[in-house]
Formats: sequence, structure tokens, C-alpha cells
Amino acid sequence: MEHSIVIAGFGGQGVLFAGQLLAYAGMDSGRHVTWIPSYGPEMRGGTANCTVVISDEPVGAPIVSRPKIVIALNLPSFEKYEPLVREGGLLVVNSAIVGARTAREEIEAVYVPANTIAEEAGSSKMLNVAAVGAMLGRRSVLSVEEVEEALRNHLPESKGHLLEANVEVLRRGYTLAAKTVAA
Amino acid sequence: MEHSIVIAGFGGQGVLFAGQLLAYAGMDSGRHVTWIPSYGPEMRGGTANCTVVISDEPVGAPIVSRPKIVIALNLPSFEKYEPLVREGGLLVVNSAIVGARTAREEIEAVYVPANTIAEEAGSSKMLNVAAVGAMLGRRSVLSVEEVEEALRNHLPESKGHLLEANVEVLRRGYTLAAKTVAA
Amino acid sequence: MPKQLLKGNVAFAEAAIRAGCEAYFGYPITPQTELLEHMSKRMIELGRTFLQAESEVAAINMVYGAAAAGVRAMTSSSSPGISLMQEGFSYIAGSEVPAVVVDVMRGGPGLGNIQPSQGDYNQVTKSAGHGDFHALVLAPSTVQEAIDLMGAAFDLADQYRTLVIVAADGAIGQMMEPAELPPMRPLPKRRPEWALTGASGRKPNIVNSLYLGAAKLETVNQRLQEKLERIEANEIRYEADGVEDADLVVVAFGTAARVAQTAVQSMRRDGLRVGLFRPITLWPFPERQLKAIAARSKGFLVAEMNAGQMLQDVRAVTGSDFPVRFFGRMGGIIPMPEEIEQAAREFLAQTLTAGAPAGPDGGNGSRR
Amino acid sequence: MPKQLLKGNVAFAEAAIRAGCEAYFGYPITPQTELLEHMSKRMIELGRTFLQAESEVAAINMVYGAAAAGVRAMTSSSSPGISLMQEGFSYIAGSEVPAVVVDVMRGGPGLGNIQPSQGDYNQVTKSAGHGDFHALVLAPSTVQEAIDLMGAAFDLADQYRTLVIVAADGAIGQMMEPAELPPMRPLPKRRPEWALTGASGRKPNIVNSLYLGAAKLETVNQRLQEKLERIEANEIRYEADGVEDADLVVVAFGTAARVAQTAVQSMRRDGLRVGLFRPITLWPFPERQLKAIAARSKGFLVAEMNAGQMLQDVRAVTGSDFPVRFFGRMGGIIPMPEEIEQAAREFLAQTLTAGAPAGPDGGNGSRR
Amino acid sequence: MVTAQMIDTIQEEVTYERPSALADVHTHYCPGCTHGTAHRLVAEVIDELSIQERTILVASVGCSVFAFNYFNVDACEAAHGRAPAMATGLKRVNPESVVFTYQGDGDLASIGAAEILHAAARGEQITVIFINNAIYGMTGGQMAPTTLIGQTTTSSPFGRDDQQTGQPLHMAELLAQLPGTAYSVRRSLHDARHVIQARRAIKTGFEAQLQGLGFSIVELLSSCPTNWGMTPSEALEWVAEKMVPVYPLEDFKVVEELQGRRRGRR
Amino acid sequence: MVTAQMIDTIQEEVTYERPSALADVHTHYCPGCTHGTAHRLVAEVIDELSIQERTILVASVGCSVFAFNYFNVDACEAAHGRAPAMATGLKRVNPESVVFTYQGDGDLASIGAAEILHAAARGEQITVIFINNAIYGMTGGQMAPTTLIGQTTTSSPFGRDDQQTGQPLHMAELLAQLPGTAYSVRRSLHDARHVIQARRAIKTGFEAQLQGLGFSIVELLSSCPTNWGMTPSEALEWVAEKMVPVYPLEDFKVVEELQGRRRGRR
Amino acid sequence: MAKGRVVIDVERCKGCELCRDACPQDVLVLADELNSKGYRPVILLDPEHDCTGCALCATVCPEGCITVYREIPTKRSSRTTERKGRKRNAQAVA
Amino acid sequence: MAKGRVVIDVERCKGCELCRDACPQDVLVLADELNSKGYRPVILLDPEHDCTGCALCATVCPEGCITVYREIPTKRSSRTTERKGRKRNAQAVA
Ligand SMILES: Cc1ncc(C[n+]2csc(CCOP(=O)(O)OP(=O)(O)O)c2C)c(N)n1
Ligand SMILES: Cc1ncc(C[n+]2csc(CCOP(=O)(O)OP(=O)(O)O)c2C)c(N)n1
Ligand code: SF4
Ligand code: SF4
Ligand code: SF4
Ligand code: SF4
Repeated sequence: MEHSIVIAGFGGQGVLFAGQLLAYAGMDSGRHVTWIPSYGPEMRGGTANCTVVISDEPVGAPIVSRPKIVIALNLPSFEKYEPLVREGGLLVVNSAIVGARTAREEIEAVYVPANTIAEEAGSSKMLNVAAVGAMLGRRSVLSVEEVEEALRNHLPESKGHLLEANVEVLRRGYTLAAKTVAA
Repeated sequence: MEHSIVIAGFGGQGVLFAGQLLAYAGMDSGRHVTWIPSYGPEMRGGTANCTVVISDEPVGAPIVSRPKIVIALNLPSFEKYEPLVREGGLLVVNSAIVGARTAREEIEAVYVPANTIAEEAGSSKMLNVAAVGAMLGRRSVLSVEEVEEALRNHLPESKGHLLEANVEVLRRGYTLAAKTVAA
Repeated sequence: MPKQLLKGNVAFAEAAIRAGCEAYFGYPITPQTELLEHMSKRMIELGRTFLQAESEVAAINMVYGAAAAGVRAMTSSSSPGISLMQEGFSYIAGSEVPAVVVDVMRGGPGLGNIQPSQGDYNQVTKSAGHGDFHALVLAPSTVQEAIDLMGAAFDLADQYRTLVIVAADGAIGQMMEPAELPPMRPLPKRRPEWALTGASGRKPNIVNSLYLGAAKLETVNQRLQEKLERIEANEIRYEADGVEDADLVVVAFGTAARVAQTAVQSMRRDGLRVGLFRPITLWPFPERQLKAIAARSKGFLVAEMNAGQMLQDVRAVTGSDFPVRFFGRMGGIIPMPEEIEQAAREFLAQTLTAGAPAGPDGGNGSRR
Repeated sequence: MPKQLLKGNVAFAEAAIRAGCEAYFGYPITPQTELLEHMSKRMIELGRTFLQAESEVAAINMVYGAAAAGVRAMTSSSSPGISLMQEGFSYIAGSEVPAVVVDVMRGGPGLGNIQPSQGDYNQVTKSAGHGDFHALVLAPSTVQEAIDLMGAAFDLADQYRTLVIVAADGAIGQMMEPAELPPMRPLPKRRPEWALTGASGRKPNIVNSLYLGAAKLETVNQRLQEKLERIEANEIRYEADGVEDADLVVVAFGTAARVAQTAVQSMRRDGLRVGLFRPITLWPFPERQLKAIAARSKGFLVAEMNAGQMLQDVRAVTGSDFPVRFFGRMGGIIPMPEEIEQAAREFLAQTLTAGAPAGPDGGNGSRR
Repeated sequence: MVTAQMIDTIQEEVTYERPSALADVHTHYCPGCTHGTAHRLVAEVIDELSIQERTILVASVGCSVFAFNYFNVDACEAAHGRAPAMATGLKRVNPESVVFTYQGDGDLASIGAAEILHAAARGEQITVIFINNAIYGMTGGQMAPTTLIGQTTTSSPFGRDDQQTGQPLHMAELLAQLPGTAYSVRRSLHDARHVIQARRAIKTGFEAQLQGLGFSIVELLSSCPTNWGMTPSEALEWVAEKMVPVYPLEDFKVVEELQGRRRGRR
Repeated sequence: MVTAQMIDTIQEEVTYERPSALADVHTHYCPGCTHGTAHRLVAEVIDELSIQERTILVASVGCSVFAFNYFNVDACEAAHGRAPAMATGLKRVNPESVVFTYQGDGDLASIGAAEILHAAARGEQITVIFINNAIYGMTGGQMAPTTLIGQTTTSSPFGRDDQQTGQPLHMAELLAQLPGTAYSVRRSLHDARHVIQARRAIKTGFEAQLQGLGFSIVELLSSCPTNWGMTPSEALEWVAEKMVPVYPLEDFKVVEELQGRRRGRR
Repeated sequence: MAKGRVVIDVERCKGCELCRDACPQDVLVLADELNSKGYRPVILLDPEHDCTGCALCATVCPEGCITVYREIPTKRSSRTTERKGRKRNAQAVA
Repeated sequence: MAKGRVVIDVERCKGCELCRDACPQDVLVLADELNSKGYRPVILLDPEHDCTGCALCATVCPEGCITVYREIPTKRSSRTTERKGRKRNAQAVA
């Protein structure tokens, strides 16, 4: 089984770490993983994104034209990646700042107010983790426990004090998405 | 008919011009010619040489391993090129400063005191022309007239005042070699 | 060591350090920069030599100097920087000092862009600057292999006293993968006997590539050519997967190869007899091995992230009658598995089964 | 014009001037220097631009600038200097400005020596620095041809807006031969419409090779590749002498070719059926033409003043089963007609008449 | 709008508007990056001297790599560090044109040191706008020859150590030593007053070229909020407090002909 | 021999003999070329400081290209202009060694301008022997950045024109500007007195390195009889009369630590 | 004291706030809405009509997105605008 | 005044005559014979025994081919030579 996930948003939204979090979790749970960012000056001020592939076999292409899962944290990302989600795939939208909704029938979409969830837990900066949690609520790419474990092991020192808050945000995003009825 | 001539001596002995003189004469008389010098720092203080090929057909290789004619203006050149003269070929030696003589039977050698001939005509600097004249005395690669013509047309401006002297030296070398009995 | 999630550029750097690299000189350039940045921290911590050079020209000549002193020295850059190092490569080749260079290739020509590319293939394999030399060129396709080849690069450089270039594309440099680092190798106690360390108690050593006498320079070149032949005879590396029974073999290296891998697997799942041949040494190129495979299969699909550079080496092996097709993306675009799969399926359908020679499609096709 | 006795380097310079070269930037290096020296006198006399640059790197970028302004601009150098120009070549290629470079090759690698060599063959033909471009490479074998190709170089550069390299060895640069110079061409009244002359009464022009978007850069590269294909289709030049009935064809360029000519003639005098094939465009390489000849003859003897670089292109054409042998001298040694003749006679005697394939001798033989 | 009802029709004059030499596009610069300010000033000077139709920009490799899109003048993109060489080629065959390079400190002071030194030594008739932001911006904040001692960058993680890498290079001072240099000054972009002074210097730099007096360079202390990890205003404070003391804002060379005119101007 | 019968056995001391750091070979230099003099002086200093066994020479590309054969020390041959970079690589991994480059004016001031500038800027612990003969010797007498105005060379046939090529570069002065430079002086080799002063400067240059004070360079005005088209003594007169006025023989930078020692020496 | 106003091209504005720092009258504030680039632009908020048209904001703006107007008591032949300008501004922040 | 002499390695000498220019005593002259390199070397011609051993010639010699000796009235432990050295010279020019 191979999962391809694209996470995209503004520079400051923690897009790259969200991807690494999944990659760490995948690795620690014995899967094959790749993580690759967009890089270079086009990142300046603009949007950043990364692609994560989690698989039971060695990963070939680290990037995909039609990802199975897309996490869109801002409008430009929604507009860029919504059309690319593979049939039957999942689209996670940060409804806190993205008003748009997909018209595509053949994909599943879940709208979570990532910023809000994060703010409630202490800092909107954790919105990336909220979105990851939401994704896990609809697709068991990894178990929440595995990702929580990754958080505990790989959250940067500097963010140490926010660890428990992050874990909470992860679970909140998870449960919220888990009970949302798919659009 | 193709003639290959190597002229070699100290830097100051006018080796390169002697070669060009023959090349000009060859060209002006409608032959195919090439002239190629030794070049680069190995010339510093050391010996210089050039190879001239004069032929009725287009010239292939501008250099030859076994020249038909060698003009050796100093001892190092004698030692380097005497063994390379092709069987039946001609070796012209500047006997004014080269005491050595060839032991090779199968080549023709002519010993002319080039410096002396030149000095007598006004300046030892013309020793190169004297040697060329001597060569013409033994091998009709070109006629003396053709070379004389070349002198008149191509002697550098700066040497203008020495033109007639050069012509004289050319003829002196020629006649002297013409009557010398081949060694 | 347990596996760590490592970025290719960081993996290159840390692997070099553990392989005993004592001196790094480099100049920033995307997509290689994290390599230099990792060195700027770790080498200082370890009390080894790190210096950001004023340019790539200076960097390669600093490497030349440190290598002449007999330590394991390296630099890294990306395409335009590699162009600037050509003269230095030639001096290193002519002087026979061991040196390692990492080229994390980007899109060209000119300033081009910073996306992954394989556009330096010819520049790094066909000649080490002016003169008749070739660097030994290694092309990893995973972060783990980046680590392994980095160690090999230093060993080969020392063994043959030659220039080794590790050629990766921007994707290898930028991606993270789980990988295992080797333990730290102890630094050698002594310098090689030819090294410049001060002529104390011995005759002076000279590191030089100047031989004014043509005859002398020819002998030197003959020695260099013999060295290259030894390398060709002993150091060829490649990976072949499912080529035994294959009708069609995809030939690719680096990131293009791992993308092709995905395509090949999906086709094999559908029972198509497709294999993958991945050169790991780009110079020397695995000619014999590929020729043997050509004898068994019906056609080659060469996939590259350039206009078809390795393609020329493949065609030199197969000759122009053997069906060879090319699929390439340029400008920093990483080909998608689907694209390669489609090209392969078309090739299989149209040509190979029909058996008509596909020569004309190959090489001189619209993406030469 | 009557024939004059001209030195190759001077002929290059004067021919460039008469072809309308308006700007020369260069740096001294043996055996090319007389070219620069002639320019330093004549260009000033004519009120055109001559500037001795601080380095070859600066020289090629000055050429890039002058070419961007739409005038005929050139530089010249020898092997190590050409290595330093690789990045500039790539920028010129990517920006599609016309430029001409003369490479009077010397012995390498490294500082090597200053004697005649053909060791830059790969460096100038296989890639114009990083990226996927090739310069159009012209190789004269006489002083007259040096003059003629110089004019062609500027015309081709303008026609295709591309980089043209005239590749000669030190012998061509240093030797004197009778040759005829063309009349002085009048300088164009106007600059091309893409040139940088100040945006007066029009939208600004931009000369650039940067395209951050991979998709955009790929389209640019596709255009460049199509240009290269047009050049391959239309600009191949070569000379074939007595190849129709030849058992053995000697393949050589530049000075090696004229030496081979002497050898071939002497063999033909003895009734041996030997011909000569001389590529004049080294890139594009006359593949089709040579292939046709291979079909008719029994073997090729490739003669070069290097370790066998063009040899690889010849073998790519013939495939590895066709008998190809190599005779080369390195280190700045000009091969002697006798040597080539002997190699040819042995080849004829041992292999071709016997008919046994001589593959093994070729290419990977002791002088690869 | 609040402001709307308070004024009825009255005459107004435009006291500031975007210069026409500045292209009508959005730049890719980070918020608060003074590259943009420098661009604007150059464009204003081009307007003021009305030389837009004869000006040629040689952009360099750095964050300003897209400068060729940001000015309404003929432009080209040079190889990293080689802008002065490319400009030399252009100017020598276009003596009537006004040629200027726009270079960062990595480009000009590091890889391009030989080219800038020799362009100045030759007295090349070009104008150089030199952006000193003490760092390599485009590649993500590595050390530049202009980086301050102790300043941490992504390639000097423990702070720049002068024992290993020497002291910051003072290019304006150095190039002022060369006889070919007609004008070499340093200015800063950290506040309005200094921006106005910078603008004046840029104008003089171009005038030096217009009068054929030789090589001219204006070094501008500039900010890189992104790689310095500061807000735009913090970054400008850092310029004022940290950079200016190390990089004095002075005239290092002003040939006579220009001194005259400068007194003339307010 | 005439001189033979005049003296009977008496004691003698050797007041001068060929230094042992100088290899026992014949040089390829033209008669009267002061490259040879410079070599000898360096060798004398190496002997005096008894550092022969720790010294590494980085030869450059120029007439001194064979210098690696002329000294009894470890040596290498750098690419044209890159000797300071190569020396940097060597010195950084051999901190105990004494590393010096020997460079001509084309090598150091033209193609190698960036490398020498940055070696000095970094305060690289190397010593540079810089031979200024106002011309490119090895390639046959082309113009160098140090060529005098009006001087005709094979690439400035009408005499060097400062309008086109600028004024001669004064490297010793320029490099003295850099904080990393511990010692930068110019001396001349045109007569015995100046040769002795040159020797003293070379010694101080090496001492700067031995004390780890930073970058040191000794610029030596030198002759090129061959390409100047003069006899050896004419050439030395030309140095005295034409070059010295343009290239003052001064100390442009001498850090304190060295001034002390230098007073110490006679 | 002279009265003035500024028109800010909010689409070009990157919200760096350098103009705010430069403004002696404190009449520039961040808008509530983000522009299409995702930046929060600065707008003129000048209830007391304090803007003097000193153009210091425009002088420091890296994006060159500020146009400055100043009232002129006496008519001039100099280029003038009427409330149009104001309107532009009004729309701009709308 | 001190007496001295010089020994010139005539094979190394290139006859540039810079030593002659430098010699205050004018005791250096060009030899009649060329050396094997084709150069006319300088030799010591010192009938009046004027050489003071000042070593100025050696100081300027680019080829480092001059060794200088000076007589010492009182014996010293310093390294000394006898007429051997003189002989070398004699042979050199012979
Ligand atoms: C030959 C070459 N080397 C390196 C690079 C990578 N590179 C791009 S911009 C840059 C430095 C930019 O720094 P600076 O000149 O200070 O300009 P800034 O970005 O700070 O404005 C470098 C090293 C390149 N493009 N080409
Ligand atoms: C890259 C490169 N460019 C050019 C040359 C040719 N070259 C050899 S020596 C030299 C200049 C020598 O002049 P200088 O440095 O002044 O030393 P000198 O010969 O005067 O002692 C040049 C240009 C070269 N070898 N390599
Ligand atoms: S990275 Fe720095 S220099 Fe580059 S645009 Fe951003 S702020 Fe400006
Ligand atoms: S050419 Fe000039 S510098 Fe070179 S060795 Fe001769 S005299 Fe000396
Ligand atoms: S200075 Fe310009 S860009 Fe910055 S906030 Fe003000 S108006 Fe916007
Ligand atoms: S100085 Fe030296 S080389 Fe010159 S003549 Fe005197 S001894 Fe001979």
C-alpha cells in the first residue's frame, strides 16, 4: 500500500514540518518514506509545499502528479492542488482561512478550521498539526499514536514546551475529522 | 617534387627568417609551401629551428621526421639533426663555429664559414642568408634568382639598408658551396 | 547505527566526514547549499578544515592544494559552479592528486533554474576539462546510496590518485529518506609518501602537471590512460533489475531511475516483461554489461532528466540498428512514473511487438 | 587578393576582422597569442574594440556583453583558457546570442605544454558547459581554411544565434602557408532587433538565460534542441578523398588530417586502396556520411593528436563490430606520415585482408 | 470611507509618484527588503536624468536576479560575479549608452572581485549599484565577505570568526584607491533621510558616467529581514546600529568635476 | 693563469656562497633576468631561517613556472593566477608548514586578482613573492596590469593607453589596505643596494608567517631584458629610471610586531 | 500647515510597515483585509486630516506603491487631480 | 684593505655581465671561450689583486654562480680553504 501526500500553504504555516512529521512517523513504524520540499526563491513570501510518500515497498518516485491526499492550508494551495487529487482521494482544507469548497464528486473532502483548533489549544502556529490530525481522521495512513510518538521524538527542542499542546491539537483535528460527514 | 628543409641554430642567428625567405621564394615561384617554427619558452636562450616544405603538390605534413635538407648553424643543432638527414640528403654546416664533421657516407655534407662570409660583406648577422645560399649551391630547390627576388620583396624594412649586402652574401654562399667538393 | 531521516545534501556531507574528509572548500549554490552548511558546522566542531571560498574557481584550487598535502579533500557545487571548475579538474587530473567533488545538478543552460536536472552528464563524464582525462563519476539514486557512494568516492580517489565526481540531481540533494550512516572512520596517522608536507629527511616532493617536452608529456599521458583503463576494467558499477527476461529495458540513472522503477513495477504487475538497468558509474559507463543485455532484449527506453545525453553512450553500445527510444524532461522537471510507463507501453506496442526497428525514434528524435 | 604567406593565428585574426568582427576580448596564451597580438594592432587602427581582458573568464563574459549588444564579437584562447570559459559558453547558449571562439589547442591535462594537440575535442564538442547545448565546432586543416571557416563562423553564429567554436591545434596556429584573404566586408548599418542598444521607441529587450519555472525552462530547452537539430540537418561539413573504392579509410581532422593525407597519398602511389575522411564540423559530427562510407569499406583508421576522442564518435557510428583502429599521439606530438602509413599498412595486412574483425584493437586499445 | 467626506473639491499636486522607469510589475522581494527601495531610487534617477531610452541594465546573480524585469530599460542577466565584464563588453561597443550593473555583496565582493577590480582599474565608463546586505540572500543566508564579525549565518553557524575568514571587505574604500574610479561612496537605506542621500549619490554616480569621468560605484547598506530573521523595521535598525559603525557612510572618492556639481545641488 | 701565482697559501673565509635551498640546477631564465636574483634571495632567507624542511613553494604560471625545480623544498605548480588559493588549501591542512607563492604580475594582478585579494582579506598565513616586471614574460611580452603608460608591448603596440586600459595597478599598496595583511612592501632588484634591501624584506615577509601575524607580500621590481628588448644592464637602468618613479619602494603595511624586530635588525 | 493625502496601491503593498515607521503623523494603519497576495496592506486612516503630504512614507516604500498628493492653495498649471484620486483610494481599500 | 677573490661557476654563468657592472674594482671580464651552453662567461682578471671580496658581484648575480672568499689575517676557526679554491677557478676558465 502506498500513500502520496501533498501538504501546501504559506511559508509560515509549518508545511515542511508537517510533512516531516508524517515521514518520521512512517519511518519509525517501519514503512518506506520519502519527503521532498519545493525549494528556492519561489518560496520567498509565496507558498511552500512538500510531498510525502509512505509505502510498504521501497519508494520510487518521490513526487507524484496526482497525490492520493492533499492538505491545503491556504487558498492558493487549494486552487493549485484541489484539481490534482486522485479519484477517491482525500482533500483536507483549512476552512479557517479557506472559504472555497470543491465541486468534485469523486474525491472526499474534509473542511477543518485548523487555525481555530490550534488557537484554542494555545497557538495558531500549530495549525499544521491540526490538519495532519484531520487527515488521519479520514485516512489511516498511520495511526494517531504513531504520529503522536513522532511528535514526542522529533518536535524541535525549541518547541518542547508546546509538545502536549501539539499532541492535543493532533487529537482534536483527528476526532473532529473522524466524525465530520464527508462532503 | 617535395623538398623538406630544417634550419636550426641559436636564437639570434636568424633561423626563422631564413626559413621564411625560402617559403616566400617558393610561394612567389608558384610552389606549395609550409613553414613551421619551434615555439615557446624552450626557445629562451636555447636553440630555435623551423621546418620548410616546398612542393609541387599541396603539402600534407608541415613537419618531417627525416628532412631531405638540414642547415645546422651551431653545434647543438648539428648534433640534433645530423643523424636525421634522409639518405642522399644534404647537410649544410656553419663551419665558422661548428668544428664537427659528419661520418655518414650516404648523405652529402657541405661546410661553409657562414659567419665569415657574412662578416666580410658587412655583418655577421647575415650568416643565415649565407647558409641558405650555400644550400642552393648544392640543391636546386629554388634558383638563386628566385631567392634573391624574395630577399628584395620580403626583407624587413628595418633591414633595408642591408639588402644589397644580403644579396651579395646569398651569392657568395651559393658560389662557394657550388664549387666546394662534397664531403 | 539506526536509520535516520536524512536530507540528501546533509547525507553527502556527513558521509564525507565519516569517510575521513579532512578539508572542505566550497561556495554556496542551490540546490547543493545544505551540504556546505552542514560542513560549516560539523567540520569546525571536529577541528577539521572548512572554508567558504570566494568562488568555485578558488574552491577547486584550494581542494587541489589540500589534496596535494595528502589529506582527503572535497568540494561541492551545482552545474554553473561545476563549469567553473573545469580547469581545476584538469590540473588535478594531470597532477594525479586524489580529490572528490559532489555535483548536485540543476537546470541549464546558463543561469537556468535550480530545479533537479541531469544536464551535466556530458560535462562530467566526457572530459575533466581540457586534455584526455575522465573523472570517475558515481550517480546515487537514493539517500542511502548517496552515503555509500560518498565513502567509495574517497576510497577510489585515493586508490587511483584520481578525481571522483559524485553526480546527483537536485532531487537527491533535497529529499529526505531514512538512511543509515556508517561509523566515523579514524583519520590516518600518516600522509602518503608523495604528499607535500615539507621535505624533512627526504628529497623534495613535487606536485605538477607541466611537462614542456612533448615526448615526456606523452609518457605521462600514457600512464594516465593506463590508469583510466584499470578503472574501466575494475570499477564499473550498475544495478540491473528484471532484465533477464525483459523485452524492454528502461535505462536510467539517479532520480530518473527511481521514477522509472515505479513505472517498471507497475508494468510488471500487468505482466509486461520490462526491466530496469541503472548505471551507477556514469564513467566508466557499463558498456559490456549493457551490450550483453541488448543481445537478450528487444529494445531500450532511455529515460533522463536532460535532452538525451547518456542516450549517446547507450547508442554507442547498441549501434544504431537496435531499437532505442528516449524519454526525457528538461528544465528541471522530474518525469512522472506515468509518463515513463506510457512511453514504454507505446514503445512495446508499436515497435517491439511489431519488431520494426525503432532506430529513427532514438537519439535524434525530437529530444536529442 | 594575391596569396600571402600567413601565419595561422594571424590569418584567424585578419579573417575575423574582414568578416566584420567589431569587438575582440582576449587573454594571452601560447600557442594562440599572435591572434590577440594582431587584433591589438588592427582593431585599434580600424577604430574597433580590442581589449585585453583580465582573464579568460572575463574575456568570454565581455564577449557575452558585446554580443548582447548585437555586434560580431569574439575571443580566442587555448585549452586551459577554454576550460575557464565553460560557464560563459553555457550563458551564451542559454541567452541565444551569437558569439565566436577560437581554440588553438595545446597539450594537456593541466598546464601540460604548449605543443599542438587535439585534446579539447570532447570539451568543445560534447557540451557547451553545463546544460544541454552544443557549440557548432569547425576544424580547419590549412591556413586558407582557417580564413574561410572564420568567415563562416560569424555567419553561422548570426544565422542560428549560437556559439561557434573554431577548433585548431597549435600547428595550424603557428604555421605559415600561402593563403588568400577575402576583401573587407562593410560593417552592418543596423543592429539586430533583439540587441541591447537602449529601449528607444520600442519595448525593452532582455538578454537572459534564467527561467525559474521548470515548465518554462523546458520550452526554452526544446527550442534550443530544435535549433541544434536544424544545425545538424543543414550545417554538416566534411571532406572525403578517395573513399569510394577504399578498403581502408583514414578518419582524421585538423593537422592530423593533413599528415594523414601525406600517408594516404604515398599508399595510393603503391596501389593500396586507402581513402581519407576529414570531418570539418566536429559538432555536428558527419554521422550519416561516415556511416555510408563504412558500408562500402572494410575498416577505419582513426588518427588523432589525443588519446582517441573523436574515435568514440566514429565508433558510435560504426558500431563495435566494424573494424576500427586508432593511431594517436599525445602530449603535443604531431604524428609523422610514416607512423600513420605504417599503422594503416599493418591494419590492411593483418586484419582487413584477413577479414577478421578488428573491433578489439579499436577504441579500447592501449590508446583509448 | 472615513476620510472621504471631510474634503470637498480642491486643487492638488502630486508630490510623489512611482517613477516611470520602474516596470509596472510586482517584485518577488520579501516584505521590507530594501532591494526594492534601491530599485526605486535608480528608476527615479533614470527619470530625472531622462536617460531611460539609452540605459542598459546588467543584472547579476543574487536576489536581484530578476531586476531585468523590474526596469523599463534594455537589460541582461550576467553570470554570477561577471556583471562588470559583461557591462564592459556592452559599453565598449555602445559608448553612447548608459550602462549600469546592479550587484549584491556576494556577487561583487566575493566571486566577482577580479572583474570589479579590473573594471575600476580600467576606468570603465559604467555605474555600479552595489547592495551590501552583509549576507548571501538568494541562497539562504550564507556568509558574505561583508558579513560582520560574530554575525551568525548559515555558513558561519558559530558567528563569523576573523581568525578564519578575516575582516569584512570594504569595497567602496578599496575601489576608491584605483585611479580609474571617478566616484566611490557608501550610503544607507535604513531611513528616509538616508534614502534621500542615497538617491543623490546614485544620481552623481550616473552623472560621472554621462560625463565620461570613469568608473562609478555607489555602495548601499541594505537589509535582508528574511535571512537576518528580523522584522523589516528591526532589520533597518540593525543596519543603523550594527552595519553603519562598521561601514562608514562617506565619500571615498569624488573627482573634481563632480565636486563642483555636487555643491551646486541642494 | 695570471691570477694564479700572486698569492701563496693564506687563510680565507667564504664571504658569499650559493644558498643550499637553491637546487643545484641550471635555470631556463634569460641572461640577466632578475627572476634568478629573486630565487636566490628567497633561498638565502630559507637558509637563514633554517626552514627548508618545512617550506612548501607554490609556483605559478609565468616564466617562473619551473620554480618548483629550482628550490630544495616541497613544491607544486598552481593553475594560472590560483596560487594563493592552492596555498590556502595547503596551509590550512599544514599549519606547521611555511607556505609561499611566487607569482608574476600577470598571474597575481590580472587573472589572479580575486584569489590574491581574498587570501589577503582572510589574513591567510602565507607569504607571497610578487615579481613585477611590467610585462607578461613567458607568453612573449604582452601588456600586464603593471605595464607603464606609453610602454609598448606586443599587445599594446601603440603604447599603453590609460584611456583604454587604465593606470598601472599598485598591488602592494592595494593589498596593504586589507586588515588581514600583516606585511606589504615594495622593493627592487636593480642594483646591489636594492637587492640587499629586497632580501631583508623577504626575510621579514617569512617572519610574519612564522609568527602567525597574517598575510605577507613582497613586491619586487624585476627586469625582463628579453621582452623589453634591452641588455641586462639597460634593463636594470630602466627599472631604476622608469619603474621606480611609478612604483615607490616603500613599506605600505608593517604590523607592530614586525616593526619591533625590524628596528632590531641592522 | 500643508494638507495632503496618500494613495496606496494595496495590491502591491506587502505590509512591511516601513511607511508607518516613517510617517511623522501616524496616519498609516494596517488594513483589515489581506490582499490577493496574502499580505495585509497599509492604508491611510486620517480622521483629523493630519497627513501633510511630506512623502516620507513613499520615500521609504520598497514597493513604490505610494502616491502622495498635496493641496495647493493657489491654482497652478501644475498637473492636478480632483476627488478622483480620493476615489481611487476609497476603492483601493474597499 | 681586505683582499679577496671570487670563483665563478662558468658553466652556470650566462654572461649577463651584471656582476661586472656591480664590481667596484673592475676585476671581472668576459672570458674568451664560450661555455657549453653557448654563453660567454665572466671570469676574474685581477693582476693587481684588487678584489676586496666585497661580494657585490655575487649579490647581483641572477644565477648564483659566484662564490666569494676573503683573506683573514688572523687564523680563525671559521671554515677556510687553501689554494684549492684558486685552482678551481683556474681550471674553470681553462
Ligand atoms: C557560479 C555560481 N555560483 C553560485 C551561484 C549561486 N548563487 C546565486 S545568488 C548567490 C549569492 C547571492 O548573494 P548576494 O550577491 O549577496 O546577493 P543577495 O542575494 O544578497 O542580494 C549565489 C552564491 C550561482 N548562481 N552561480
Ligand atoms: C588559464 C591560462 N591562461 C593563460 C595562460 C598563458 N600564460 C602563461 S604565463 C602567462 C603570463 C605570465 O606573465 P607574468 O605572470 O607576468 O609572469 P612573467 O612571465 O612575466 O614572469 C600567461 C598569460 C595559461 N597558462 N593559463
Ligand atoms: S532574501 Fe533578503 S535580500 Fe533576498 S529578497 Fe528577501 S529580504 Fe531581500
Ligand atoms: S622572458 Fe623575461 S621574465 Fe622571462 S626569463 Fe626571459 S627575461 Fe626573465
Ligand atoms: S512601505 Fe510600502 S510596502 Fe511597506 S507597508 Fe508601506 S506601502 Fe506597503
Ligand atoms: S652576474 Fe652571474 S650570470 Fe651574470 S655574468 Fe656575472 S656571473 Fe655570469
